[in-house]
Amino acid sequence: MLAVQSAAFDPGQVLNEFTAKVGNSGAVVSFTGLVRDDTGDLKHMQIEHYPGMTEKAIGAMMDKAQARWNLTECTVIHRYGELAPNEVIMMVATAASHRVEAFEAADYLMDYLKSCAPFWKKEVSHSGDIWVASKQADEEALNRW
Amino acid sequence: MLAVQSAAFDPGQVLNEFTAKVGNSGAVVSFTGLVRDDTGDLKHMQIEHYPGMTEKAIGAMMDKAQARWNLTECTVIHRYGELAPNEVIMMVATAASHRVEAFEAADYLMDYLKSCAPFWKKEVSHSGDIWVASKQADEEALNRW
Amino acid sequence: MQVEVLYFAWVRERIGLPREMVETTATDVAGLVKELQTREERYALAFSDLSALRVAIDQELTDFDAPLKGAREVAFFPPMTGG
Amino acid sequence: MQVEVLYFAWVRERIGLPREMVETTATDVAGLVKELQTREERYALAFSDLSALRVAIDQELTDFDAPLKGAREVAFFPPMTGG
Repeated sequence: MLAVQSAAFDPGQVLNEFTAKVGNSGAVVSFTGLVRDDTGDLKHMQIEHYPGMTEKAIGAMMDKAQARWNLTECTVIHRYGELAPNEVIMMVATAASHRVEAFEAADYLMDYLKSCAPFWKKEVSHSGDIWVASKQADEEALNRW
Repeated sequence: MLAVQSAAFDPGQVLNEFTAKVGNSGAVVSFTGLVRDDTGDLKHMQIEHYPGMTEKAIGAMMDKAQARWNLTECTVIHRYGELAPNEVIMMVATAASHRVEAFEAADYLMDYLKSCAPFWKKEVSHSGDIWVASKQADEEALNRW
Repeated sequence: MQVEVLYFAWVRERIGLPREMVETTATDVAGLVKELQTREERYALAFSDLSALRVAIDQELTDFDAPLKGAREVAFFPPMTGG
Repeated sequence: MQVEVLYFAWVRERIGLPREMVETTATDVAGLVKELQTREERYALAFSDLSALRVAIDQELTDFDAPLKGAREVAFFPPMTGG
């Protein structure tokens, strides 16, 4: 399941619905990303994306992960728009027979979402607005796969 | 939070309660382990543990994970007793500022839970009972850390 | 040829619009960028450091030396920061 | 000395009880195992392949050459299979 949406969602509900449909898989891994406010100055995070390309790019990552780790299920939900500190930005869930596959696939999807899905984050703070810079470590993380 | 219990629990609720208390951490990883029934023959999984040692061993793993990956929060719940196919056996959740730390810590905790927490699983099937054998790959996985 | 050019994040902010139709004689992305750079100061600014930019043709990530032939949509944006 | 010996999983099933107090003159785990092996057939069976067994003293994993001195509780069990 893939959703790119502005609406908030409930990670626990997503996890339970996901777990209910993984059938005979023994291992479910989830990643939940939250808005951090390191300085205490953040008003909100503004997330922009490229409608159309976002769904294509994430769909391609999910297909690759599904095939490579033989996943039974795989879900990605990513929000865009205005998000307050501590709000849930996104979630990934993977299910496989064994834990190694579920962990690796979730890790892979996160690396690719970071650097290959067309999302851009802007921190809107009391002291001004800053586009979040990509980290070299994030682009380099792709070399792991 | 550490719980060793026979009672069922709701992974979604655990994830949401966990996420609510991680404060300014950006990354939450969860692992949920379910009872698999590969043959369709399983009546239930019987899980035995060593009360006292279980809590000590898992507590020590959690302390190590918390320090090594600078986790803000860390939760382990593991059930014992009689579990039906597809029931939730256990859950691990980790929270850190960044995804790499949260992933590695959850992965580490799972490896140690598999091989160093005193749990033993017995598959009770229509065709007989079998104690689940440990896998060499599981013991070898500890060398990663 | 005509191509729709899209801008995202600070590229969109510097240029001041999210998308526009562009008439171009360029054969590749780099040629299109050269044309855009000469338009106005705000374009020159947005395209001053190509190493800070990424490009997609028809919603697929590609390189600045990719041919434009057949492209309907070319998007310029900074490195992505999702997740 | 007296020590409480605990058995888990198939070790418990083979021996037929979960725990018992044992009077021992052994100085290490291996010595205790030797004493237990000579008790009865079911003990000999349970302890026939030490490579398939793990041991904990006072709820800490240890080795078969660990000294028993001061031990209150010694547990024998197969490799663990949690998670």
